[in-house]
Amino acid sequence: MKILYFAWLRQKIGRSEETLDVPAANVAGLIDHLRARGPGYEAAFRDMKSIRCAVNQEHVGLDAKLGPNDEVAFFPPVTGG
Amino acid sequence: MKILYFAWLRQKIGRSEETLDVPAANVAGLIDHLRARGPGYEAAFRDMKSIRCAVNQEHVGLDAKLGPNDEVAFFPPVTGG
Amino acid sequence: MSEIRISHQDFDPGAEIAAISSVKANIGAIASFIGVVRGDDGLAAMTLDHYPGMCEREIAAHVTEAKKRWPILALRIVHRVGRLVPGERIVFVGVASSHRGAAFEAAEFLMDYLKTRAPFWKLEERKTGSVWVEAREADDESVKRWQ
Amino acid sequence: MSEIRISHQDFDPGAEIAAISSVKANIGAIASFIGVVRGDDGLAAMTLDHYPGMCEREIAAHVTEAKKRWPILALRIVHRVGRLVPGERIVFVGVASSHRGAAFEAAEFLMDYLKTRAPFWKLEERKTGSVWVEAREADDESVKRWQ
Repeated sequence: MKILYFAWLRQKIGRSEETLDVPAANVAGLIDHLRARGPGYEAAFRDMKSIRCAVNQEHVGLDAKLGPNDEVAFFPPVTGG
Repeated sequence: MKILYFAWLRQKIGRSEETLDVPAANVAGLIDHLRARGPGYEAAFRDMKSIRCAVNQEHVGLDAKLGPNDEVAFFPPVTGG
Repeated sequence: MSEIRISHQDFDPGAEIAAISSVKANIGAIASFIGVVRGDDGLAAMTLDHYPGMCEREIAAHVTEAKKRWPILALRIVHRVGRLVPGERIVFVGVASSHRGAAFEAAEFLMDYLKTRAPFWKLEERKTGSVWVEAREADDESVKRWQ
Repeated sequence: MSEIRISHQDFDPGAEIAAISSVKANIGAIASFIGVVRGDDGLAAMTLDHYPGMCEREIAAHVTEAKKRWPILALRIVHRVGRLVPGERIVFVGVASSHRGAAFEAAEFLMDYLKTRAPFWKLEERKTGSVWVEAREADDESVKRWQ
């Protein structure tokens, strides 16, 4: 699946997108998997209150199901332009 | 004095301005004098509820005093742009 | 910086906005409005008459009032006179301020004044003939809310 | 006719206004707004991040909402992203309608949304360093009044 990071998540993780083959059934599982990839990921996903997720450009919760061709995005709450 | 006419007063009187030497002490006296100048003037000054007057570009009433170098303007209530 | 211009000539909205956009470092918001002659109710043309000098002074008094109410950094009013046909621009109001609320409100305040109480006289041409528009009631709703 | 454009490039306010001015015969009012980066509070630069595709779709949903509330004849939103320094334009909103009230209100409604809840993330650069702006409270006053 394709994973996108925005704002300070992108900065902490050090990349804006990556394509991973993750055997996670839902968003919470994907986050657990990502946290294990290194200290940048761990720092990015430390405070889950500040993180929002979208699957295929629709806002979802942590229990949202994931498929292999999904586009998953993580970002902080929006701040306006 | 210089006398200006706007909107339908200008159309009824047939001119936009004229310079007259009128021995009128105030606006009401000037209007009496103008009415006597012809049917166009008479028609223009028939309904005084629809006429406003300015002397030297300030709104005034019918009792406003006039001097020989004043600029007097007659016009209907404004309608906005 | 404020300018009031009464003109027979058309104006360039982009040039008017540019003139109020760059005068102060703390400009954050530029609200502008363009009025256009509508032809959808059978209007063939309208002619705006005005009293040169007195017209500008009366509009300037309302600009002064707007500046008392809102922190305006730059302002420009262009109002056309003469004969205008549907599709032609009539009026431009642009207000620059630090914040959007002030810019929007001042522009709307000035437009409500210009459309209802500014010193113009309007002759409308229709198939049925030409008629000088009668003055509206002074308690027009759009003006009353500012009082 | 409505267009939403997210762009790294600057825009020409006059060209944007021209694009919404001449599409329909019954346009009588064009309200527009330009937001500019202010430098008066020590801001050196700001960088706007966005999610291409999702950003446009979310803004489009608010345009749909605005069209339900007001009789909009043409509408254009241009929002810049990337690094912007004080004095640079950030956003353009232009709304054409038959009457000024609808044009002003729809433009202000869209600007309140764009400034407070649109899907952008803002990094501010100051002498003291760079900080990602925290999300404002959802009950921001300027948005609440539309609800």
